[in-house]
This record gives sequence, C-alpha cells and structure tokens, in this order.
Amino acid sequence: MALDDLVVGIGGAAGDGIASAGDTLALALARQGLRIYAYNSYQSVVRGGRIWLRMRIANRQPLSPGNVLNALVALNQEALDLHLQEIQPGGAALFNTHRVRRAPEKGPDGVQLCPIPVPDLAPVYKDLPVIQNTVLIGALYAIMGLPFDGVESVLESTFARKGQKVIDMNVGAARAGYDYAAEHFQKMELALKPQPTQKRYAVMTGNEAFGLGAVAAGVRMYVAYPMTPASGILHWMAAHGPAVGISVRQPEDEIAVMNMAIGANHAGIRCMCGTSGGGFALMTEAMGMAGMIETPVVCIEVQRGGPSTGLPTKTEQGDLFQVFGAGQGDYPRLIVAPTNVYDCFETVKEVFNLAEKYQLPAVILSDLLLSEHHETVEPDRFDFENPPIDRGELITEANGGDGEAYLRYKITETGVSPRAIPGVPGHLYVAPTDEHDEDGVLISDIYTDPVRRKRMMEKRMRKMVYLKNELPPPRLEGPADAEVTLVGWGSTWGVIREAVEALAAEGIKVNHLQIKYIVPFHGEEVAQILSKAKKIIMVEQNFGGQLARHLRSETGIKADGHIRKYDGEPFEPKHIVAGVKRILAGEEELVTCVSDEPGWRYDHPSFV
Amino acid sequence: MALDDLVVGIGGAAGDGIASAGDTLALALARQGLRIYAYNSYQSVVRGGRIWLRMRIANRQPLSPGNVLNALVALNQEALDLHLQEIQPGGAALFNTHRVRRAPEKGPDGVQLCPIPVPDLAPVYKDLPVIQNTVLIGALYAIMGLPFDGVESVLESTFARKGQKVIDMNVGAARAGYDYAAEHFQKMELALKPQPTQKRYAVMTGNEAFGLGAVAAGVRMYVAYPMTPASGILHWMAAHGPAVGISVRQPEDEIAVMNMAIGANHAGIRCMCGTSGGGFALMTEAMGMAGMIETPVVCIEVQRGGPSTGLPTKTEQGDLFQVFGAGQGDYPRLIVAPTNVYDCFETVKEVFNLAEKYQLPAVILSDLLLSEHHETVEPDRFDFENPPIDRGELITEANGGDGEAYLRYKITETGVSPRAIPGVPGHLYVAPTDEHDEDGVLISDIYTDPVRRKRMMEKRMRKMVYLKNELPPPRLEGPADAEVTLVGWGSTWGVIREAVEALAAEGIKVNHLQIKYIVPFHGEEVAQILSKAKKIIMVEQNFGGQLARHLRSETGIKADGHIRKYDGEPFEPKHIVAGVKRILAGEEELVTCVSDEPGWRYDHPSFV
Amino acid sequence: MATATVELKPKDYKSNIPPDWCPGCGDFGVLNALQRACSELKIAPHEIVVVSGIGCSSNLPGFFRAYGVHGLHGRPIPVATGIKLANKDLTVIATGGDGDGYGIGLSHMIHAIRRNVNITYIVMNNQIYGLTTGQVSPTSLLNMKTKSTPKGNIELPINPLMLALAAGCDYVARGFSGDIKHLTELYKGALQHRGFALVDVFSPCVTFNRYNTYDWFRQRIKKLEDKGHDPTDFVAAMEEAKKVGDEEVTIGLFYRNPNPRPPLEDLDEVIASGPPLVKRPLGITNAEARPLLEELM
Amino acid sequence: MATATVELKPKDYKSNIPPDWCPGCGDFGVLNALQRACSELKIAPHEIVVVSGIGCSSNLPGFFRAYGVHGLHGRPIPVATGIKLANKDLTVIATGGDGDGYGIGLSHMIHAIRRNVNITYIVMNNQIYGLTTGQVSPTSLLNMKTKSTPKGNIELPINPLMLALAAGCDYVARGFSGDIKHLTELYKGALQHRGFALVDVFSPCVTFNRYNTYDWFRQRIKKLEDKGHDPTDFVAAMEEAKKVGDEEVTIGLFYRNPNPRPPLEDLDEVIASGPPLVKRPLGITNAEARPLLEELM
Ligand SMILES: Cc1ncc(C[n+]2csc(CCOP(=O)(O)OP(=O)(O)O)c2C)c(N)n1
Ligand SMILES: Cc1ncc(C[n+]2csc(CCOP(=O)(O)OP(=O)(O)O)c2C)c(N)n1
Ligand code: SF4
Ligand code: SF4
Ligand SMILES: [Mg+2]
Ligand SMILES: [Mg+2]
Repeated sequence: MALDDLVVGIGGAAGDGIASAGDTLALALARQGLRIYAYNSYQSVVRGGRIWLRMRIANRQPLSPGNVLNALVALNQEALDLHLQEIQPGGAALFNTHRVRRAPEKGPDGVQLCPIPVPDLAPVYKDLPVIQNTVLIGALYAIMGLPFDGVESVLESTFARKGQKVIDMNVGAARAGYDYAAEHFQKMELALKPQPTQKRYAVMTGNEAFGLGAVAAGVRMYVAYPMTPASGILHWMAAHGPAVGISVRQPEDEIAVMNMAIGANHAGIRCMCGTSGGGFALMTEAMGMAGMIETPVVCIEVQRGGPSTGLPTKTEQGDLFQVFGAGQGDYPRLIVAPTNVYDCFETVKEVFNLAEKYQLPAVILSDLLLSEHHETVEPDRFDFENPPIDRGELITEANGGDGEAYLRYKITETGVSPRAIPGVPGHLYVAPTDEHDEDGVLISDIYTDPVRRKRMMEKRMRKMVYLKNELPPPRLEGPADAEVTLVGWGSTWGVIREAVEALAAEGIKVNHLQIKYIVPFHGEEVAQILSKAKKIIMVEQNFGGQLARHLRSETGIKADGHIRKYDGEPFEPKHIVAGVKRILAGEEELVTCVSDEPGWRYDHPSFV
Repeated sequence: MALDDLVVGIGGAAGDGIASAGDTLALALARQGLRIYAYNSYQSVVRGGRIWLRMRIANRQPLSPGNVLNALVALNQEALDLHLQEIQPGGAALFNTHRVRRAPEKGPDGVQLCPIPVPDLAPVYKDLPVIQNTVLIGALYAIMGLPFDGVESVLESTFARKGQKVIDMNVGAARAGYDYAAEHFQKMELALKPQPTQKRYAVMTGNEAFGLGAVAAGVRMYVAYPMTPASGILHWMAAHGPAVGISVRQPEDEIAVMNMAIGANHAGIRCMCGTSGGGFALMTEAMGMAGMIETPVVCIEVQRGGPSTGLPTKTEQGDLFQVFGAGQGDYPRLIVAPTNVYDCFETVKEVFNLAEKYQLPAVILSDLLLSEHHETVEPDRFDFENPPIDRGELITEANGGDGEAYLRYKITETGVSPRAIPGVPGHLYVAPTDEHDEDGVLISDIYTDPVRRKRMMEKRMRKMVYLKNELPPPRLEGPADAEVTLVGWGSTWGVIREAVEALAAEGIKVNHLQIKYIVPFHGEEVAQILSKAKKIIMVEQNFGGQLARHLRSETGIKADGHIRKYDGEPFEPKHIVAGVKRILAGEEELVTCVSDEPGWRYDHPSFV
Repeated sequence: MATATVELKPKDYKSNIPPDWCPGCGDFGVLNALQRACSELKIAPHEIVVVSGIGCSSNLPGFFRAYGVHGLHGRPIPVATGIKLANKDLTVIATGGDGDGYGIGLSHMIHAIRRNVNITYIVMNNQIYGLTTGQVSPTSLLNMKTKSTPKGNIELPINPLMLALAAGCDYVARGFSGDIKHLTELYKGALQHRGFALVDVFSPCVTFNRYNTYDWFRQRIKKLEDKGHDPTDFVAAMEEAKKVGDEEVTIGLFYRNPNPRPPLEDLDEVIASGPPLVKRPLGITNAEARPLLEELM
Repeated sequence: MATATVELKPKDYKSNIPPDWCPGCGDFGVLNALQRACSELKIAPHEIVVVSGIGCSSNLPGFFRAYGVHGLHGRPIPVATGIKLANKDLTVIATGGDGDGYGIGLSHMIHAIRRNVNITYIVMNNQIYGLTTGQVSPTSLLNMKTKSTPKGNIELPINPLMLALAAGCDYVARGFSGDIKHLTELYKGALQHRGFALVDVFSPCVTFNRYNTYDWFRQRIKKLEDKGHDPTDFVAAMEEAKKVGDEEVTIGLFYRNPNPRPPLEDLDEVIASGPPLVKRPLGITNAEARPLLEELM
C-alpha cells in the first residue's frame, strides 16, 4: 500500500547541520504543497552527541511526530547503527559511504539500503563536509519520488545572498544526489501528491508564531534573557523586530527582564518577555508586583524538562504550578496554554488585549514541543489586523477632566480602573507594591485601614470574574457518546487528536477535551462536559499530573486514568493509544510511557 | 461577675516604646504564674502612626487575641479617642494627663477613667518621656489588683546591666504609678489568681521558638536577609546563636541566602534560612535545585499580607501556592505549617530530621501571627534532647568500602541514596542540577537517555511515599457527632479552638481539624475524617481559600462553607463564631470578616 | 527633557502626604533638594517618574508630586529602564536605599551604567537597613553594631563610587542630606546629564544608625569643590572615591566625563529612530507583515 | 588547605567523562591548567570542591576529579560560600562563564569579595553565551554581532578586573587558556591566597565567537610579567585593568595585596573559634540550653 504519511529521520551529531538540512527539506516540501511536522530531539551540547530530527510528511497536516520511521538519513555511523532496525518495511536508509564505513550487507526486511558516495558526487565535500546534507537531501527527494524543483528553489533562496557560485554548488550537490539515487535505488511507494504551487505553506515553529503574534499585537519591545527553549523567540525578534519597530533588549537576568517589561508596559507601550522555567522562577516576585500595581505584562514561559536545570533541550509540561503559584498572596492573573502553532499567534494577540483590558500579568505557557517543532501552516490564516488591538481603559492624553481628582485605583464594578500613563498632565499617581487606597496612597504604613484593604483586595480580584466571562469555554471534540474522554492541555492537542483517530480506527470511540485557559478556569463548563464522560483519562507530559490536580481542585473531578510521560521525549500517538487500551482493560490506572527505542538511548562511562 | 480572662490594650505611636511596655507587662504576669497571649498590630513605619498591642491575660492559656477590650492604656490622645468606646463595662482607661489633654468627662457606662499625672509621679519624664510606659504599667497593675513585685522583679532584671540607678528610677516610676492608682482608682473585679512563684512561665514568640528549635536541631548556621515578619528569627539568632555555636550570616539577597544554605547543608552541616513571601519568591529556583541534587535544606517562610510588598506588618496565610509551586518541574519537598508556639519548636527539630533523612528541601510555613505574637509557655515542654537528631544515611567518614564505586544517586527502594559529604575519601561525585544518572553524570547532554531519566525521576519522587508514611495524620479535635467541622491550617489552630468552645457554650456542637502537613498531604486520612462531617467549614486567613483548593485537589472534597479574613488583622474567635452561625443559617456560603472597629481605621489626605 | 513655561516652585513637587519618616531623618533633605532641583530645572511634575524600591527611603515617591512607581526591593533600576526606553521624553529618576541599591540590587546598577541608561539614580545611603529596623547594610562601616551584627560588622563596606567609576559611569557624585544647597546642585547636574548618573547621598538614619550621625558627618565632611578636585580627571576621581572611612568623608562631584558616551536610547536603533515608542502608532497591516511570512515560505 | 603525601599527577584530577566541549574550545586549557595547579600544590581530590553555574564552562566539574556541585546559572559563589563556611578545611573553587559570573551572578562576586570569602573564582570568559548558542554577553566587545545583537552589541562591556579591584579583591589575575603554563601559575597563586581570588581567563569559544579567536588573542596578548608590572601596586593594577579593547590584551597577575585582609572564616566568631563547623559535635543538652529559656522568663 502506498504510504500517504511518512516519517523521515535525520540522525547525526550536534554540529552536523541537521537543523538546516531539516529546514531545507521542510521548505522544499512546503513549497510543493506538502504538509510536514518536524521535531528535533537534541541534547544540551554544542558539538557531538546525538541529534535526531524526525519529519513527518503527508498531504494532510500531521499533528504529531508520528509513531514510526519510514526513511532514515544517517549522517554518521552511529545514526545508522541505532535507527536502522526501526525502519518500516518499504522504507529506506540513506547514508554517506564516507561517514558510514561499517554499513551492513542488508537492512531489515523490506528496507532498502542506499549508500551514497558523497565525496564522488560533491568533490567540495573534503573542504565543506556539511555539503553531505545537501547531497543526501537530494537523494532522499529522488527516493520519495518528488520532483527536484522543490529542493532547487529552496537552495536558491537560502543562498541568494551568498551569490550564484554558492547556489550553483549547492544545487549541483543536491542534483548529484538526486540523480545518483534515481539511478541506483528504488523509489519508495508513496502517495504523496505535490500541490499546484499557488498553494504554498509556510514552515513555522511555535516560537516564530509567538514572534509574529507580538508583531500583530503591537508589541514595541521584547525583553529576554537567553534560555532554551525560549531563546528562539529572542532570536527571531532580534532578527526581525527592528524592521517592524520592535526594540529588543537582553538584560542581565530574568529579574531585570520582568521588572523592565513591567516598567515599559507601565509607561504605556506593549512589551513582551519570554523565558523557560528556571528563568520564570526569578520573575515570580515581579509577577506579583504587576498584579498589585495593576500593570499589564505578558510573559511566555516555554517549559522544558525539570526539575531545576533538568533537561534543557527536552520537552515537558511541568511548570503549571510554578506559574499558578507565582509570587506571594492572591492577585489576578491570566494563564493560557496555546494548543498549536496557529494558536500561539492568536494567543499573543488575545492575551495582550486581555492583559491591558484587565490590567494584570499574563503568562503564556508553551513547551519545547510546541515552541520548537516545525510545521506547515497556511499563511493566510495569520491575520495581523483582527481581532483589533484593544487597549482597554487607557488614558494617554489629558482629557480636560471635570476637575475631579484622578483615582488610579478607583473602585469600580468590574474592578478595572482607567489607567493613565506617565506623561499625561493632571493624572499624577504613584503605583505602589504596598497595599494602597484608590488614589495610590499606601495603606500599609501609617494609614492602615482593614476596611479599605479588604475593598482593594476585592476590587482587584473582581477582575477575574469579568475576565473569565470573556474567555471561550473549552469544547469537546469528537463523538458525544464516546467510551473515553481524553483530557489534555496546551501542546498535546495534536498528538491526542491523532490518538483519538487511531483509536477510532480500532473501534474505540474516544473524544477529547483540550484545556487552553488554566487561570481563570472554566470550572462549571468543564464539570458539565465531563459529567457526561464515561471514562476520563488525563494525558500529560509530566510526572505529577499537574492538570489532573488543577482540574480536581476546580471541579472535584477525579480522572479515571492517567497517561503520563516525563522522559523528555514527546508523546507519540501510539503511547496514548496503548495507554488508553491498558486503562480500558483495567490493567492500570496510571500508565507511564517512555521512548525506549534503542535510538533514544546512550550509555556513558562511569564518573569516578 | 469577676473576669478571669481580660484583654488589655496599649495604644500609641511607633516609637512610643509599646513593644517593651508589653514585654514588661507580659513578663511580670508570667512570673506571677499568669498566662498571656499578646498580639501587636503595628504599621510599616518606624515613627508615628499607630501601634495597638492587645494582651489577653488569664489563668488558663489564651489561644487568641480575644474578642473584646477590658482595659486601655492610652499612650496618646488618639489611642484614647479611638478605643475608649470599645472598653467593656467593668473596664478602665488609663492615660497620662500630659499626653492626653482632651480627656472626656466620663467614659462609657461602667468604664472607669484613670487619668494619671505622669510628670508629677516621675519627674524624669520631661527628659525621658518613655518612662510614662513604666508609670502606666505600674498603675495598670494596681487596677488589676495584682501584687507589685511582679513588675518590680521584671524591671530589675531588664535594667540589671544598666546599674542600680536606672533600676531604681524605673522601679520608682512604676511604684509611683501603682501607688497613685491604688489610691485614686477602683480595682477591676478580676478573678486572676497569681500562682506560686515556682510555677513560672516563659514568654515566647513563634520566631523565638523557631530559633530554639534550631538550637535543638543542631543547626550550625543561620542565613537570612532581613524581612518582616521573619526578621525576628535573624535577630534572635544574631543575639543568641554564637554562644551556642551557630554562625549567623546576612548575605546580599535571598537568592544568595538559599544557595548558601544549600551549599552549607551540602557540605554536611545543618543550616537553616528564613524569609517572608517576597524573599521566598527569590528562593524558588534554588528550592528546585535542592530537590534535584537531593541536598536537604530548611527554610522558614513567615507569611504576611500580600500580594507583592502588600502589608509588610500584617498577617495572612496567602503563600500556600507560592510554596507549593516553588520552582519548575516536579521534585520531592516537605511543607509544614506549625500550629502554635510549642509546635514551632518541635517542627524545626522534626523537619530537619526528615529533610536529612529524605534529602529534600523543606519549608516551614508560618505567618506574622504565629511568628510574632507572644504567649506564655511552659519551659519544661521544650526538650532539646528529644527526639534525637537523626541525620539519615549520611557518610561522613571513609568507610573502607567494598571497592565498589560510590553512587551518590543510587536507585533504591525508598529512593534515598546514602549521601557522602565533600571531604570524605573514596566518594567523589558531582551534584548536578541537570538530570543525571546514579553516579551523578549528566544525562541531559550527550548521554541523554529517556529510560534512565524516567528511573531517576521516579527514584526521587518515591521518597515522598516513604516520607508521608512517617508523618502523623491529622486528628479531629472535639466531639465526633458535631454539627459542623471547622478545618484550618497552621497558625489559626488557637483561635479556631476558642471559637469551637464559644460555639459549644451557645449550644452549637462543632469539632475541628487543623492541617499541619501540607505536602505530603494525608489525603486518605483527611477524606476519611471529613466523610463523617455534617458540614465542613474552612477557616482561612486569605482571600482565595488556598487550603480549600488544596484539600479539594487532594481529596475532591468541596467544603460547605468558608470563613475568610484578608484585611491583615488576625481572626478573633467572634469572627468565626458569627461566620459559623451565618453559614448554618444558610445566609451565605462564604463569610468574609473584617476588623472594622474604629480603632483599626485611619484616614489619609488625598495624594494629588 | 521637556521644560515647562509656567513657573514651578519646590512646593509644586510636594504631594499632600506628609512624609512618614522619623523626625530628623536624612531623607527629608534628599526630598527637599530634589524638589528644588526639579523646580530650578523647570521639569513639569507630569513629565517626571520617580521609581523606587522598598525601604524607608523608597517611600519618597509618595511624597514627591510626580508620577511614581514604588516597586520591589532592589529593583527600581530595571523598572526605570523600561519606563525610559518606552518613553524617552520622560525624566526618570530611580531611587532607594543603600540596601536596596548596593545590596540586593547591585547588579542592576552596574549593568545600567555600562548600558548608559539615561536615568538619574539617587541612593539614600544611611549605612543601615532602616525600614526593617536596623540590620547591617553593605555600606555599614566595619565593626558597626546592628541587630544582625550585635558584635560588630565584619564585612568590608562596599564602595559604590569606585564601583560606579569602574563600571564606566559618566556622572558620579556624592552629597550629604544635611547640605541641601550643595545636594541640589549635584542633582541638577545629574538630571541634565544624558546618561546614567549616580548621586550617592549620605542621609543619616537617626533611629537605627547611632554611629554615622549628622554630627559625625559634619566633623568629617570635605567638599571636593574646596579641594580643587578636577571632576573630569578619572584617576583623581578614583583616588578620591577610594578614601572612605573614619577620617574624612568627601562629597561633591567626583567625576563627569567630558566626552560622555551616548545614552542607550540613542544607540538602540528602534528607539533612536523616532519619537518615544509610546507615541508611535500601534498596529500593522497584513500587507506590511507579509514579508515576515514570506520568509518562512 | 590540606596537602596529600602521595604523589598526585594531573591525570589524578581527570574524571572518566570526556569533556563534551567543542573541539578546540578554550575550556580545555582551563581544565588542564587547573588539574596541573592542583597536582603541583598536592591538594587531594577529595579535599577539593569545584562549584559551577550553568553554561558550557560550567560543565567543568564533571570533567575534574574532585567533589563538585553543578548548580544554578549565576549562583556558584553563594553555594561555594556555604560550603567553605561549613567546612573551612576544603579547597573551594567556584567557576563558570562570563554570562554566569558577570551577568546574572555579578552581585554575588562583588559581595563575596568584600566579605573576602576564601575561595578561588575562575571565570571562563569567552565573551559570548556559549551553551545557549551564541547571544551577547556582558563581556562581548562593542559592535560584536551575536544572535541577540545581529547588528552589533551596543552595550559597553563590563570590566571585571576593575570591578573586582574596586570591590576590594586582594588577588586579581587574568589568564589565557592558550597559555596553560602561565595560567597554571596564576591558579597556584590564587589557590594559595587566603581570601577571595579572581582569575579571569580568556577562553575562546570557537563556535560562536568568531571575533575573539585564538589568533586574535595571540596577536594582542601582553604579559604583565614582561612589562615590569608591580602586582602590589593597586593604582598600577587599576591602570592596567582599565586597558581593554582592540589594541592590547593584558594577562598576568594584576594585583596581590601585600597585606591581605583576613578571610571571612577568620572573622566570623563561631567559625574562627575551632575546627570546621562540620566536624563539631551536634546536639545540646537541656541543661546547656536552659539559659536560652531563662532569658524569656
Ligand atoms: C525581596 C525582599 N527582601 C527583603 C525585603 C525586606 N526589606 C524591606 S526594606 C529592606 C531594607 C531597607 O534598607 P535600605 O534599602 O537601606 O533602605 P532604608 O530603609 O535604610 O532607607 C528590606 C530588607 C523586601 N521587601 N523584599
Ligand atoms: C536562570 C537561568 N537563566 C537562563 C539560563 C540559560 N542559560 C544556560 S547557560 C547560559 C549562559 C551561558 O553563558 P556563559 O555563562 O558565558 O557560559 P558559556 O556557555 O559561554 O561557557 C544561559 C543564559 C539558565 N540555565 N538559568
Ligand atoms: S528608621 Fe531611619 S531611615 Fe527610616 S525613617 Fe527613621 S530615621 Fe529615616
Ligand atoms: S560552544 Fe563555545 S564555549 Fe561552548 S563548548 Fe563550544 S567552543 Fe566551547
Ligand atoms: Mg539604608
Ligand atoms: Mg560565555
């Protein structure tokens, strides 16, 4: 049967240029109207070690890294040794005979071995070893049976700035690989259909979508301290921000980041910041400040494997409670976990409008999977004009006034008080982190007043009620009469959805509730939906079941089963499928998954 | 009816020396075998403003600040004006005629006005105005009908180091006040019975008890950055630590505090640190580090009014989730909220043993009320020898070994791995915040391994299971067949207990469950206890109902009612009594209390 | 820095809230001099933002009639930086105590100096933690007894002026809150300086620092102006800054770079390229944004 | 510092884990020289603790055979301080990168210096954030292009040596990882110095810093030793430290105080009064503790 959905794996070491090989491939496919989803498993090391990039290619948009391996591009001996056995029948293994000296005689049944003499095909190789990637991508393209022009056009644009010679060299290398493979190897049986070229996709990561979202939201400054996997936003911003009027600053630490972002928002611009868990730990005090002085601020927290420094280059959803509990005391806040790349873009726009309208700090909870995976998206779905920017009750100019004193923290029905920005005549006030009265005067020092304190606390927290009413409640996807309801949050939306389909194909009816809004939480609506569920199974990329706990605290609902993964590698649909079946079979209540294929494992010498 | 339980209020401004007047009074009473509970409502200002110290005096130990005011010592006009009307019939108002010029003709019905001509009684007053406190305390003593020797003995010991002249001056002033009052005013009708002097009590704060607990626990270093209301521990330690071999260091910030404490514990001593919510926010990253490298560390987090800088000198229980969510990712931790002054002492000993045994970070959650209120305690109940210090599986000397390599993070049944301290031959290892293997080698860089990662995560988290089994589950206090079960946590134990008694006196049968162990939580035991409750009412000193949320997340149990206070002043039994009645009457599900007596309120000029 | 045409008196910078400092606290002088400096420079209150941390000193914004942020302990500088970069037309003053600025917040000062953020930083240096009732501070002298060092401080006090000079600060001054006229001039220089300006002010804590009293200072203070110090001489500035301790306390303008570095707002390409960020129109059309998408296609 | 009697070779300080740095990374030289210095000083591996932060450089403890803590980004110094105060018999070395030490962790260094914590602090200064793949660092030179400053750095680089001198550091040196012999001597001096010792090491990042390469350094490096610099002359040290930039790169011992201040462990009354804290018996009897209760009675 011809495959219409295949996974290509590119394996090698850090420094082998896998990421750019992946980019070339992805873009070539996207330009031919194919859809991809790529996930790069890399390590916290700059050279050496192992990189394992998997790209799923299909006509329909894949939503996860997939379950299997169909084709392997091994950039070194080790990659071949490790992954060869994983290749499915009908697949192929490509490698450079100069890097892979100990190739087996034959591969697993039905798997074609494709040794490629890179030094012969691209003589420049001896000076420029990364050219092997170009040759192998060319060869892969031939084996996939796709027309060469996809690769050619990408190489042309990628090297445009380096001049025709470089373009020619690269296109020549790819072409040599393509021709060699076409001549020496069989094409895989694929049902991939390139689309007419007017239907082009963009290849985008979650981090890039966050950057684009910030542009759309009118962000004027991005502030961040580097931290994997949030650094991609910083890099994108540094490269693209200035051209669209966004200043990018990298302060001395995350404490400065958050305080600076608050200062900038306080002065009336939209300023965004971003970090990962360890950096966010340093921002929590200032989150509380933003809550208290009612200054909007937006931070993207891209989760990675914890605890502590943990697994810097691996994915996890382990920071829900860090963000939930950020800072001492109760204050209003917004926590949102976008569910896919489009949603990253939309969420930034949405969250800035809400943060400004309700004058509170907001955290967007992403994770390495969502932020760093690449996928094809339809560019027309990125609307920079809608929803329009809504700055809420912001006073940016003297309004003549009615002579009444300006009360920055005026008690109102909604809890929102019109916010003047510094520089506006007639609206002087101090924004204090101490408890204060409507006019901003401290009620923590000599003017202590429990009655006013209580009122101010209630004023601030009232904003949460109105904020919640504005957020769309989650919707159940899939059949109402399902046997099982899977509940996830944030980035796992795609893989759960694919698992639901796979289970349906096996005759198990499953539906799916993905939570995007963590705080405020639609407790009633969720309880309502889940009250009809026959069996609730939580799917989380963490050890403790953080959403399960949050859900229970909000609704009292205790899930019937849990599927969890905390080994750093993302869920594949098969993990969830197997987990659901085991739970349905009554074998376990808690299924923990692990990516234990040999390709993931790495032994080490002992320390002592 | 002669009162056997009365509340004396001392009101004045910051700088009037109220705290030391209170100390004198408390100690005098304690030496005569009376019991006191004193709470000082002060403001975040060094001079001026208002201080309002309430001392409850009884033969039986009072457990809360009480509900009413029986006698007032007004150190200035304002204190008299504000609090006079609160005094109960049978009470008295004492003041210095030189500070209070506009005294009313008469007080409320049944309240004796006691103007005292301090300048005449203590001529030194014009140079040393704080002597008024001594005179007034003397006078109060007379009005309470207690023998003068209590005051005398305290003044003698307080001023012992300043020489006989100063003693004589103070004793003379107090005596003059005593004699003047005895001559001019009526004694209050009290049933306070001084005890024989062999039965002496100590007057202690929670912070002092923490300090003593640290001494008992074998702490060798205390590290802290000043922050109200945790500074009392630092001050006590600085004054007393060195004499008992405790080094006291004040680093540059709380980040340094926690990292330094971890370093010191890592090197094998017991080192404690302390802070309040804002400082703890800066420690969360290092908490996760301690969890990851499995180094024990103990921090006392003394909560105050939040959010942000909030109400620096007011009490609140608002940091449960900050501590719960401290740091990214899942890691084992211990969170304990002691319930009274004795428990502060016991908790430090207990928590150090557990933190060392399970090699994890521990937080003791106190609050301003518990840490700063004074009460009489029985000194003999402070046992420095028991339970004995248990350092767990600690390797402090080369053990000859069996030649096997030392695995610092050896996977064991309990998750606990014997811990060698630096300096011991034959046990070299690196403690890394990155994920690591049993030998401490990173598995986040080139040696990535999801299977090992999973095992290491499980090893660490397994400690929580064994830890929990060691902790005593909470016990229900009071009648099993009660109409209402009150659930509180930490410092509110005393006031809830008094409310239970007051309700019983009104014929409402109530029992009481106080939670001390927040993490790990005795979910099953608590659910078991609460499953028999007719009506569950949570009592919390915060806005959001943090324990209610935690309880629900652990057990699914949703309380029937909530009594909350977040105005900065502590609960009085009457607030809880009224709250229970309103909830029972079906008037409200959530009762929020406020201390709105005129004495608490303070108006301020507008800012602009 | 925009200037107002109407006459502005020091009292126009006075809020209705009477300062809650202890009678005699040095911070009154700091406030007073700042009100004078702003009035003399005619900066309208609404064009000033005073950003503080937490401490007795950090209560200042509440008493100064202008915009203000009373932020977190140790963090006024990053907040002030954010404000200044968002609206470079504002006069931004960061302020706080010695614990706030040289203890928990030290790193922010040094980094702001090397970035040359165009703000004036005023430190009310009372060599003690005042608001928390008297613990040792990074500027407490050796052997000073405090609540946290009852037997005397054993840590070498920090030398903020030397550090600022070493970090590349183009305007470094020290004043004394007991000499308001002199202090006013230092502030004026700082406010007019385009770039980071540090004014360290000895501002006695009359309640908790019983050692460094007004008298103590008055007996020791020497003015650089009276010494013939050349404030454009970096090496001389370092030498003068190095002298601290019990003998002599030097105040005045230690250093003003005759060729000052441009401030950050002139170097950041986006901020330098037009009006203050806050005054730029928001929003982008799909057509304008299209190249960002094209690049990914 | 205890010394071992058995002979210790540099390889005895080598763990079984091969460094995961890029081939050619400067950090190899840093590690190598440290192994030599410890072997020449005969400090037994189990009496050494190497504490690092996070960064490429901070992976060093894993490759050095001794006790180690691989802590949080920017925080090696407080951890090292805690260890040293708990067990003053240990040789404690704090280490990490320029971002770690002069960026996020700067304040800890300055405060540790004024406290004179008796540790050696080695900074692998590659003028870039290596592990996070090449963003600007506080020591990146002006105009340097990095991932976060694609049009060039606009922030004045920090001068760690001047800051250390201004903070009162008694041992200030700078080495180059390309000159292991010279570096070894600087380390030996630092390890033998009782008090805080800073050794800043130019340690090229061959992957992300394409500007400050080995060649770049080799063309510019001057040794203080060859210049006749007197390391006991503070003013000369400041002058030499001030010279940085594109012309000349000075390495060597900038300053060693001929009358060094006593380290913190000698000043803290509890720590100074006996054996290391960790070796003191735990526990107190009720009788011994009684006075603490009496005081409250
Ligand atoms: C993170 C944090 N830690 C500690 C505190 C407590 N705190 C408030 S003010 C202060 C120090 C005040 O000293 P200083 O900055 O010198 O100001 P001063 O009161 O002397 O003017 C401290 C430690 C806090 N508010 N936040
Ligand atoms: C709190 C925190 N913020 C950010 C990071 C991410 N991070 C890891 S290493 C590093 C910088 C590395 O630069 P440097 O210290 O100079 O070391 P190098 O890699 O260059 O040796 C950063 C920002 C982190 N681990 N923790
Ligand atoms: S405590 Fe000291 S610094 Fe604070 S207001 Fe009083 S005198 Fe001023
Ligand atoms: S990235 Fe740079 S600093 Fe890191 S290991 Fe490679 S060369 Fe060394
Ligand atoms: Mg101070
Ligand atoms: Mg670096």
